[in-house]
Amino acid sequence: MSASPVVSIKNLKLALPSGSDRPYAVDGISFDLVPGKILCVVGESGSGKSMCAHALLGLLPDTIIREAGEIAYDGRNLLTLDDTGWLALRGRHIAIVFQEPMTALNPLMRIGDQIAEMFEAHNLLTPRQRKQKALQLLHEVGLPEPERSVRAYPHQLSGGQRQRAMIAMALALEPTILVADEPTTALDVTTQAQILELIRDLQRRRNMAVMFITHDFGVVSDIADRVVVLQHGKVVEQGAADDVFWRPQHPYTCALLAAVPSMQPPPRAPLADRARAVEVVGLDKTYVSGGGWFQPERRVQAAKQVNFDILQGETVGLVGESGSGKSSVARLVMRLIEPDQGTVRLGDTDFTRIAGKALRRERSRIQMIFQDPFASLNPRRKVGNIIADGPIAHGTDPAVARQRATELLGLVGLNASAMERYPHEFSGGQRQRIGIARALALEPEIIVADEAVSALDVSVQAQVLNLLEDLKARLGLSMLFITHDLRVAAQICDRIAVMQRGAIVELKPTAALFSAPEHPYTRELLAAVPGKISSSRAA
Amino acid sequence: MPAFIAQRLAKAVVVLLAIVVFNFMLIRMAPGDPAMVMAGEAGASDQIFVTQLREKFGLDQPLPVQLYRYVKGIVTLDLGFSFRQQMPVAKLIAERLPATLLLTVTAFVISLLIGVLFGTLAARFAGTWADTAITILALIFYATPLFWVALMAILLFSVSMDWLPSFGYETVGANYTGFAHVLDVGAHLILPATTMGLFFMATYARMTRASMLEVKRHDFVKTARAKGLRDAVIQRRHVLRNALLPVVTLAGLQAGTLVGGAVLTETVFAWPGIGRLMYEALLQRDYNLLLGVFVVCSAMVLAFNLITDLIYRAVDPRIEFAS
Amino acid sequence: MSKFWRTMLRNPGGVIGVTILVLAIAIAIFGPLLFPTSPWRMVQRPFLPPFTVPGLPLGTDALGRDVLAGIIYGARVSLLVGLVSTMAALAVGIPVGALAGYFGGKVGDALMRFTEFFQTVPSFALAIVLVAILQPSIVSIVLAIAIVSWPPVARLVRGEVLSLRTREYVQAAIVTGQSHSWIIWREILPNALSPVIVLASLMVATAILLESSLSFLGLGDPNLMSWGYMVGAGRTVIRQAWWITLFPGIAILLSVLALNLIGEGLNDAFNPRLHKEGR
Amino acid sequence: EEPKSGGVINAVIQPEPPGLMMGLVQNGPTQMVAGNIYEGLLRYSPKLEPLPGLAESWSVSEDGKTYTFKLRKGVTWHDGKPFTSADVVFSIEFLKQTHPRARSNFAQVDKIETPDDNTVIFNLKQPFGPFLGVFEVGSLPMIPKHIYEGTDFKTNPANNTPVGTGPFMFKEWQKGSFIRLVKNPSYYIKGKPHLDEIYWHVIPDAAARAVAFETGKVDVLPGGSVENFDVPRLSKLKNVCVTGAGWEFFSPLSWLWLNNRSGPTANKKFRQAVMYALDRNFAKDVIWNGLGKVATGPSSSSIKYYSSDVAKYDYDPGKAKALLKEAGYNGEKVRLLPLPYGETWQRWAEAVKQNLQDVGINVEMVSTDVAGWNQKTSEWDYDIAFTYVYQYGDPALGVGRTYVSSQIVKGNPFNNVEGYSNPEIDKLFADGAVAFPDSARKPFYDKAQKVLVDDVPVAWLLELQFPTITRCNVKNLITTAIGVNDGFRDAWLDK
Ligand SMILES: Nc1ncnc2c1ncn2[C@@H]1O[C@H](COP(=O)(O)OP(=O)(O)OP(=O)(O)O)[C@@H](O)[C@H]1O
Ligand SMILES: Nc1ncnc2c1ncn2[C@@H]1O[C@H](COP(=O)(O)OP(=O)(O)OP(=O)(O)O)[C@@H](O)[C@H]1O
Ligand SMILES: [Mg+2]
Ligand SMILES: [Mg+2]
Repeated sequence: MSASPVVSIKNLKLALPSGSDRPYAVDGISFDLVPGKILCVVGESGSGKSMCAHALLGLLPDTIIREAGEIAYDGRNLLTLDDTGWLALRGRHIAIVFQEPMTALNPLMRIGDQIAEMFEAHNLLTPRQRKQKALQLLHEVGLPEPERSVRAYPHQLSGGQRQRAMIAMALALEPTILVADEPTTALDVTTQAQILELIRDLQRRRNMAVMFITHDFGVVSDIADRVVVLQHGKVVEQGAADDVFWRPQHPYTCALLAAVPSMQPPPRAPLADRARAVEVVGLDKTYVSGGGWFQPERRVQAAKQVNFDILQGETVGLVGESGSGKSSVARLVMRLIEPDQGTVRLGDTDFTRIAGKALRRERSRIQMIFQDPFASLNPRRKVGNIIADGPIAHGTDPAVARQRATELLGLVGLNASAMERYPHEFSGGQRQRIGIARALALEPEIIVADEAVSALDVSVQAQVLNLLEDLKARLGLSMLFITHDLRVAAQICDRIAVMQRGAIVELKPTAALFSAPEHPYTRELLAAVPGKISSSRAA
Repeated sequence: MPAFIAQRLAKAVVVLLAIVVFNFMLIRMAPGDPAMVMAGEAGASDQIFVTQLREKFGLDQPLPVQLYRYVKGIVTLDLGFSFRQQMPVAKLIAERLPATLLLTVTAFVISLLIGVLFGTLAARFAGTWADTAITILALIFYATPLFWVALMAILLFSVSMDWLPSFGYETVGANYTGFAHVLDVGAHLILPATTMGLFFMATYARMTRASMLEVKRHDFVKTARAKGLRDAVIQRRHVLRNALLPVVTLAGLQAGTLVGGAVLTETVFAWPGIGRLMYEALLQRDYNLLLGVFVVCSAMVLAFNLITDLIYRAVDPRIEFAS
Repeated sequence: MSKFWRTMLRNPGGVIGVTILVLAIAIAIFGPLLFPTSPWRMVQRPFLPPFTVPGLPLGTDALGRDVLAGIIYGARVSLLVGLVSTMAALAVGIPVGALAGYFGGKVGDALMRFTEFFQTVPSFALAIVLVAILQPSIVSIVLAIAIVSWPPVARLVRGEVLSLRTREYVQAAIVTGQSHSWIIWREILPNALSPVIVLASLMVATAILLESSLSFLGLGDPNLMSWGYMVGAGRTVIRQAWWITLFPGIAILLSVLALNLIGEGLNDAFNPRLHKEGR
Repeated sequence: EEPKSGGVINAVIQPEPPGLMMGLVQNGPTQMVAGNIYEGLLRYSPKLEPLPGLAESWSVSEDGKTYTFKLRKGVTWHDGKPFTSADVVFSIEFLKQTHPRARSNFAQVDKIETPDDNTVIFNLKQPFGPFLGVFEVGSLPMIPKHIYEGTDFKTNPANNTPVGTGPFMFKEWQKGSFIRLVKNPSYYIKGKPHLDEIYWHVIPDAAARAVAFETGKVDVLPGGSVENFDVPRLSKLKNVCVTGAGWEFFSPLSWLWLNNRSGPTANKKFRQAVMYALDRNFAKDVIWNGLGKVATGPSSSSIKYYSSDVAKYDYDPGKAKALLKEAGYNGEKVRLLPLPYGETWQRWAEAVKQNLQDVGINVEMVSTDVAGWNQKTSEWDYDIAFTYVYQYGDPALGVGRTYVSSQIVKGNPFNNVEGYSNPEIDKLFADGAVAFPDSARKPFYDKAQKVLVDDVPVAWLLELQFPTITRCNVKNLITTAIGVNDGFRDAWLDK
């Protein structure tokens, strides 16, 4: 604690509007930001992280009441600042990078103009200089072909590139404080690693005070100087990064840390003698879009000669960065889309060559668990129906199906009363359990899980993974497990296939893949996983 | 871009032909025919008279033959001959189209400008009395039958105050030229264009308001605020521009229908436009003329849709890539 | 649903709208019971101003008919035209949109061309032609209004279905082996309906206005007293007798207003986010 | 008063005429505008006595079969060519092809002689009483031979720029807005016309027409331009004059077609009941603002041989009910077809419907537009239908066609649409037309009226009067029996 803080938040209390799930979004929080240091704020979703960030920029929604506390900056209390006061401060002294690179940029404005706006807002430089400066900034954040990127619209850049543009914008006026609100959540690991590197580098060079919000402990362990842990709007623990990591005091912190999956694959029994549950041979899929009478088509090859098999009782992981074709393979296997070529065999049945009634009948053998626990349950159907609908469609007596649904709910750890409730009355983790129950209702032989836990908080994620592991063992299921999180893959998969641009570049038993990656892409992927410290600790 | 336009035009031609055939059949289902109407108007008639007329109009031919002849004409851009007015349909329409275009375009521009302005104000002051006032006013405009508003406007501005002319397109016999003529036509235009625009004005105001409130919640608006931009700039540059996209779509859909919807306004204000022509042609069973107006109106709708799409593409850079 | 009603009731506009509409419907249903004489009966001298003769609070029209009776009977026709034509438009628009959105491809394309066709023909003109051709009667008017107003429904539903079709819960239904019709009916449509309901409330309003415009052009059903008919008929004598148009005009205005307010209320209720988040 | 020269008159024309070539188009608006451009051989006084037009004088032979017309000298067409007897002959040939009324009017003509440029002699096959009544501009407009001879009349380009001999010349027509006529400087009557220009404005909405008059934008509202309800109000304005004159020749008579062929209306008792059920005074006072007269029978009181010695049908619902009972009417549905000519007619239909319902007739109104109305009436697809018909001054021209059985022909809304067939009536009208001299015709028509009123083939309503509303400084506008249709030859503007 050598340097004095630039900003101190003292006993901040922000009340939520009546009718919310809890009275305070932020309940008596205090912490400091110090020049040249990175403060990481962690905590599960809804714990009040973004509220703190928004309070620092005076961007709180007007439904939130500032009940008590103080944000001291440069001798002023930011909480009582008026609008004009904020205008001078925002961007110039305090800048922010938002979580969603997709939506945080105005879709109708060129990147360069949006950066130049930063200077314009504070009446700095001439329009020409602003343009040059924008170009220079894009250079600095390492955007490829900056000359072209300044003129690009947001949609013409990838997520990572957009995020860099956002960072360039935030850094334009060399603010004293940089607030980064989950700036990497939407990015894949390799891009995330680059962005983290960039922020750390800039922060050191400019001696900024950085508040970095994340719920990913891996990220925290890579960059934090200090850590604040939030739960339900309260600080449960704060201190130097090392202290929090190695000597966590609060049980919540301990739970969070424990839930971080390890990079070390647990030992697994070999399954070589089992029969094949699924066999995928030579799958090809190319998306063709556009292509009217006079229009050029756009083609994306999402699956290139994909071959793999899954043995009975085996879990095969499919990893790779965003857009590599993982979901496409899953949907091909499920026959939600038609392959251009290739075959999917379930046992002896050629799943790709049947149609109509036969297809509907065979579908019960392979079921899917979807990524988004919010989007995968029909909000207008009761949970009981959601689970029982499938068996009823396959001719099960409704009463029997409902009886079975109740049992399944018990199996995934939910109460029988859940039958009569609607999905929105459940938490994310609970909903994912409902989704699992639905998949199990048809007593399938194979389950395909596409990012089945990515949308969940780490602690909830751990529970669901355990549940899956347990069910699989008990029911003897085979599983295709799709994820971009190598830690998760390490914990649950018997074998892992690595995908890049539609092709499987490497397919090996988990332990072998982690210890001796062969393909350069696999190595790159492994290297980009954040949080070496925590993983070594957890190991 | 040219490819896109060509593709749209090709589709438009197909739709237009379908409309021609459909309407041709539809209109023939109506009781009576032009010969009957003209016979009725003459105050006396006999069988010879009616037969003569039918022969002259080609109505003695079987329906498929008539249809074939008509479609053949259309393909060669010949809209045929008006039975009643004894003139090429194309000429009749060409005479009246400019007036309708002037009226509808003015009504459209007025309603769009004022509607967006009021919508913006309402969104800006959402929840205040100004917002409530604008919303209520818009609803009243929306809910009042046009022909009633028109009459009220005439009574108020022409009869009571004598500010504006109540009928026609220009002061007949005044023979104004140059700027005086423009002013004269302008004065005649105000009442019909405004009455016609009121409904749409209300629609756009409400749509703009809703759209702006929606856009305001987007993250990039927060980004803009975080830059320290002044509120006025944010509203204009970030919120309004994005909010206008759905308004543009709606307006494009409506601009085309405005032309066909001008019947009432043109009738009440004696505006010499194509809407009235259509209505009269219908009453007189002037088949070719009626079909001609339909074709032209539909072409107009398609043209407006195309223009809207082009504008949309110009305003929204995402489109080009997406399609 | 209770939450939905709570949001709806918290919206003062929505409450006002519902109140007016319920009142109008009550008048339409029960009014004629209280007013057994036909609204066409010439009961007194023509052009009696309102509030001058007891028993005729709203005066008489050009033929000496009771304006109040007209408004009460007119409620039936106007609301009926509005509701039935909207129902009919929904009955066409929803299936077309749902099928186009769900199946996409050639079927969808054909259906959308079909929709586009009806959208390209200028709607008011088409309505006029249809009524003129089928001869004015309540059936032809309702039909014409329905025919010109279904395309927006189809477009809206198609858009909704297109986006819902890729939702995970729909895919979940597919992988559990449900049939197409089941998926469309149970999984997709219920979730696509809220914007449709909002649109429908506005369509009822537009239909009432459309009927009055047709009436004005002399294309109303001559056997049924509607508000549109009254405004149109009174318009020619507005200088002598303002009340003949004013009262039915207000009736139209109020019901359209009510439907709009309800539409807006529904919109907010279906979209509670709008309210909660503030700025 | 000394007429003043100069000035512009703005008049209203409704609906917009389909063309101005009077030989080809016979509808009302065409006549109203083109009556200024074209002329006939004769004009008629309000008492329907012939007056000189293009014919200076005329004489009838003793046997009533030869009519000799002396044409005015020095008359020229608008393009400067002289007007001669050859034009008269040509006009009749022309009109026999295109003008249904001329076709029947001149069917009696055996041959036409033209001994010189200024004399025309008509030789008739037999005496034809009404013959002197068929020479007004609407029935026999003079058409320039030098322009039309040898051409296809219907496609002659001159149809768009009509050429006549009249006091005004066609100048400009902006479709949907106005028609402009200008003074004929070489008109054959010195000092006429007095006006410089006439603008005919096309204003489709009745209320808007009233406003245009009120705000001083137009000076002349010909009959039927505004709704009847507006007439009293407009007539009370300052400097506004109203006249019912100028309809004597047409004498429009309104009635309800009662389908004599089938349904309840086939029963004479039922038809009489209808007559008693109608409150025609109410219609006159409320719907027509007191204008016009309650009709007593098939003839309008202003035309020749009108007789009031007929049965009377006063408003008597009680009698109507009794008659219905006698007729054995048991509530069958009766379709009522209103005339689609605007609000007045719609209101009237509503009132009639109510009248009929009051006596227990189950009426359903069937609405349709002009084309539909024409179709339904001329195809006999109705039970009761409104109409009004011009009588053209003479029962042989305008009355008989409605009742004689030879006129039961489909496809014409102005003949014997009701399907009434009575040999006695056929004979009376046939004899009446050819009896000579005039005094010999009267008994036939007296008798015919009596018989018809007893039989009630149609339910006569009102003798209509369409008031012409002008500003009072428009002088001398209506001087003949066809009123505004005879052109603005004599009109002048007092400044
Ligand atoms: N505009 C708002 N109006 C009312 N409540 C809100 C609003 N925004 C957030 N909240 C509530 O405030 C609480 C804290 O939200 P906050 O966005 O700070 O969480 P977070 O820790 O950033 O979560 P996440 O990781 O999901 O971004 C939550 O309970 C949330 O529901
Ligand atoms: N329906 C589609 N039409 C056209 N292109 C598509 C479609 N679905 C996916 N793609 C493209 O195919 C490629 C592979 O997509 P896919 O969804 O399989 O990737 P993924 O590995 O699951 O990515 P993520 O981790 O982001 O979910 C991407 O480039 C994507 O843009
Ligand atoms: Mg957050
Ligand atoms: Mg995916």
